Amino acid sequence: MIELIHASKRYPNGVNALNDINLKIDQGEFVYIIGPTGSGKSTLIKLLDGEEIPSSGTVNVVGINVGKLRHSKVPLYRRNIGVVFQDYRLLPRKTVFENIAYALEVIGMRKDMIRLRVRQVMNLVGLDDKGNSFPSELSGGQQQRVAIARAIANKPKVLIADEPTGNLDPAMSDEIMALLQKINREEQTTIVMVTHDLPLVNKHKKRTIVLEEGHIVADLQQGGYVQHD
Amino acid sequence: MIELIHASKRYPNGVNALNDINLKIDQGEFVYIIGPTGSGKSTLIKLLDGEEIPSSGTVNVVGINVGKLRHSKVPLYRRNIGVVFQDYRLLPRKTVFENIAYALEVIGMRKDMIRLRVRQVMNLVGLDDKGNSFPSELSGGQQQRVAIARAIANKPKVLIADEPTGNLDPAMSDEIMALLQKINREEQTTIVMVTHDLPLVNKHKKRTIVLEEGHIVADLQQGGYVQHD
Amino acid sequence: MISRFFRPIKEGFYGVGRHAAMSISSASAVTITLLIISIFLIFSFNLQQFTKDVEQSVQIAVMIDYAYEEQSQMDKIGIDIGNIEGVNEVKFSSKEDEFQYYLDGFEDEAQKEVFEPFREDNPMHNAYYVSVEDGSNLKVVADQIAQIEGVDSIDYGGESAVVLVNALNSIRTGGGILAGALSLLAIFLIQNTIKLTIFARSDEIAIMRNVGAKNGFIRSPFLIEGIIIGILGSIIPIMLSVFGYIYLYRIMDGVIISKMFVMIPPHPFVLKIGGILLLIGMAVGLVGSFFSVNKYLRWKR
Amino acid sequence: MISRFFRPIKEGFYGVGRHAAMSISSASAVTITLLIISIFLIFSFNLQQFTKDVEQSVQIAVMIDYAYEEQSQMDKIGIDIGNIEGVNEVKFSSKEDEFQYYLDGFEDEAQKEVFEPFREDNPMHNAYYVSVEDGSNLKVVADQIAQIEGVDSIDYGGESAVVLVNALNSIRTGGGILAGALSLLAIFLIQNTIKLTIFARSDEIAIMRNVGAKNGFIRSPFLIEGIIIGILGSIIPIMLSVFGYIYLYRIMDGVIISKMFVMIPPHPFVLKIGGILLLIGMAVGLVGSFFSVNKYLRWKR
Ligand SMILES: Nc1ncnc2c1ncn2[C@@H]1O[C@H](COP(=O)(O)OP(=O)(O)OP(=O)(O)O)[C@@H](O)[C@H]1O
Ligand SMILES: Nc1ncnc2c1ncn2[C@@H]1O[C@H](COP(=O)(O)OP(=O)(O)OP(=O)(O)O)[C@@H](O)[C@H]1O
Ligand SMILES: [Mg+2]
Ligand SMILES: [Mg+2]
Repeated sequence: MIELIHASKRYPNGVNALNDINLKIDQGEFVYIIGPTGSGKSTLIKLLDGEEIPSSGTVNVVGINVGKLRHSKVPLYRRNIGVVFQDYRLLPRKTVFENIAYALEVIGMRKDMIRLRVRQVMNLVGLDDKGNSFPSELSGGQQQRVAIARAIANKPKVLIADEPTGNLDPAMSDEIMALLQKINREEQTTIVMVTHDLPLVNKHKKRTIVLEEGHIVADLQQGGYVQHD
Repeated sequence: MIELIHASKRYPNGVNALNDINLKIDQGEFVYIIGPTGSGKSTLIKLLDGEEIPSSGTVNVVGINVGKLRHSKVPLYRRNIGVVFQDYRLLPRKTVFENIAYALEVIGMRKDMIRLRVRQVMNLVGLDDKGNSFPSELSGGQQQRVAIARAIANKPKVLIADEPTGNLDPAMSDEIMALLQKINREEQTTIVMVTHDLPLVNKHKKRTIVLEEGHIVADLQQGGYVQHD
Repeated sequence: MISRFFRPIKEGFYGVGRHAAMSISSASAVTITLLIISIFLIFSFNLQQFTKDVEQSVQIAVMIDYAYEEQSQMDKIGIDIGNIEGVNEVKFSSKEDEFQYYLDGFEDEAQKEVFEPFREDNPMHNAYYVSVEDGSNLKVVADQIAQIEGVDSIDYGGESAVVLVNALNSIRTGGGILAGALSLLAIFLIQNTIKLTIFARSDEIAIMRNVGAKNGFIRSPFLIEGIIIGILGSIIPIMLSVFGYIYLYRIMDGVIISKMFVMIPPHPFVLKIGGILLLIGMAVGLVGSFFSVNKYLRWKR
Repeated sequence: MISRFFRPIKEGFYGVGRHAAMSISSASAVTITLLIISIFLIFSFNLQQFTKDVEQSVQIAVMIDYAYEEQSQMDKIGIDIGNIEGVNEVKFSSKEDEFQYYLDGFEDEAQKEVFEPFREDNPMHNAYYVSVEDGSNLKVVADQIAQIEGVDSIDYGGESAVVLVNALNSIRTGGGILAGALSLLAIFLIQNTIKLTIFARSDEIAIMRNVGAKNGFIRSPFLIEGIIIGILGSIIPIMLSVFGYIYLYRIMDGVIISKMFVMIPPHPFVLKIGGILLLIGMAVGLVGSFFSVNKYLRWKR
């Protein structure tokens, strides 16, 4: 499903964010990616999303060589995946409802179906009453949940989430985790989740990949992680 | 030092973010503000910062009635306080160094002093090598640390931090906490910190104010907080 | 299918509304440049009209010698004139017509009576009136006609007519080039403004790509937005041109400086001007948006 | 203290560099509008020059009757003329001067010889040459002069001079108003573009306030940026105006259509035009930035 082969990423300013990453994630897996700040987690996600091109090596997702995609084909590829960005990336001039609906309009879904589905996911993330608010009128945690709702709206094959609970309180984090686990279980969605929340990682044990300075330093199949300081 | 008297905030779209808040924080205190997402924590900070005006009631900080400040006087008031914003608010076209230096230039500090101080705070937050990077070239956690560095650079009397560790890994969070405690201890800086990180709150026990739906539901002088779910 | 068609239109209107400040800025750039273009259009069209009027009014009067009054002789002269290169139209006017025309020139009946007796012993010449294709070779044609056998004399207003026609022609050419160049500049200016408007939203475009929107899907509402801005921006120039021209025409009594320069009547001229302005506004809005969006579509992957 | 002064300048240059795309857009808006203004300026100045030339060249020649050749009589006539409202300058030319001037008109020495004997029995009149303040009341002044006792005859080129002066005057007035209006529009246009540029950075302005920057501190680099953009934008129009005008002057041989319309010589005229364009560019950049920044300074608290 997801496969990185000797993938490295060096930014134009000379930072080696990822070094020779080899990684295979099967369909239906739920994987945490953890690591200290600046260790390359978001860069890994940007490679999977096609936003950045690997400096060397290959990135394959749903059978597509993401790094070699033509610019105009990138959006089509992205319909297979849902991404929760660390900085949310909501359209500032669209309401919450419209933001989520936009991700469904692009795949040409019928209008009434869109309305239904948007209501559904807004309910799932607990934002029923914020449909008409603009992103600037939301709290940090509410914006984050809109980003989650948008990413899962079109039932993508792969869900990639960059710190989806970073701005949520523990109770809400647990709810979101439950939601992601349910999607993973019921829809067989492959989930890759970057997080700093060690209590969460230890509570819901999953395969855990540990990044440090651009290298994979651990790949714990049984999950759980004890901090070594 | 900080005093809210019957302060309420109702946004133009009708959301009552804060209801009748009464709160007194003395000089040199270190206070956590916790509460579920959307409970009004950031709104409280915006009142303290002068970014929003209370719909009713009074907000006093360092002896200034913040809600009544004239628009042109707001920046002068802000030199007394340092704020770490939940969304960082870094100048996108300035490097890390310039972003931090800007907060010192505005108070008319001498150039060589600025250089010295900026190096100092960059070192404190562990960003020595990122001085020439632009914000867009930083990881989430690195941006957050720039925001922290900028807020403490001019040694403000009051430091207000909205989830300063939201995008940091536990090890880095601990470092930042240690830094804030040191500033609090050595410079007698009053610190108000919004956080979701309960392990942190429980580890470094301080006065903790709990917000829920715009009301203060607890004000624990001895600190520590057990989640009631 | 229907929603496919209406979505960009709806989104386009939303876009204009939600970026009101920027839309107003763009639209006012359109307004100003169209005002400038409008002035040039009105000026150019009128100048063109003047030139045509003047060229048509200058004709060569060819008087036929009294010795060549037989029909066949006169016909031959007519044919000869018609064969000269550059001649547009040749009209015959018999000496009787000429006499009548002369008489008609008097307003006073009494004076007409005085000349009436001369009708029998008509002192007028049979004449051809010749108009030329291009006013600037009036003199050349006139000289050739003067050579023809049987031509008594010619009259074409002399040097002054030639000078006037030449002057008008060169003003028209120069003015046309200037108007064209200014219009191009103006169009570039609007495009530039729209680019800035869209620049401020390059983040939005990148986010749209992030959630899987194809380039065409992203572009279409921006194109509609551009057209709407073009239309909004052309309202004031159209109104000002239409009513301004009608007003000008009225206070100037339809002429400029002297009777020689007759202004184009407002109807349907103002509608034509209005239509051109609207078309330019819409086209520039569309094209400007198209290039700008395309530029920022490539900004992020 | 010194850094206080240099900071905005340094920051202004940084700003232009780091927002290169937007700076180029703004500067090209300046370029285009200045080009338009430049054309109008050159046109207006030349027209003004023509009008002045024509007005100066039309003077009223006043011939004094042979019966009024005593100095006191002639002085009185001169004073009378000078007292007429609208008279600018009165120059006396004695009959001897007139005769000499007449003789000088001949190139051929032999012909001069022929007339030499007449010097004794001089057939010329003593004369005054009168120039008027405003060409348009030439006829009024001339009529008044003709009434003065001792004036034999006057000559001022008749109706045609009056018509020409009037036509030039009305073109000049109309052109001036048009040029002024267009310049204002153009300035508004640049201001509008700069507003859009700054709009895209309203976030930045808000953040600056967030960290305690006073409004003046925020504003000053933007003002310098505006001036820099104004200067950058005026480079091309200045070059084009200067070299374009010099070229035009050369190929036109310094005249337009006929010798009557003498173009203003390029030096120092082009420098004046260039200076005006630079000043407009800088001023508009400055003023445009000022208003735009002020607007967005109030955007957030
Ligand atoms: N666009 C960029 N240009 C240059 N360097 C970059 C860019 N983006 C990230 N980096 C650098 O690459 C390294 C890895 O960044 P990345 O964002 O992947 O970290 P991360 O693991 O997501 O950290 P965090 O937990 O703080 O979000 C960092 O040192 C960062 O400064
Ligand atoms: N500008 C605004 N306009 C309208 N409503 C707003 C605005 N900002 C916040 N709100 C609403 O006010 C309530 C409190 O928001 P606030 O940002 O203070 O929450 P918070 O406690 O900081 O949450 P989080 O932990 O998610 O950051 C929320 O319901 C939010 O939707
Ligand atoms: Mg990251
Ligand atoms: Mg908040």
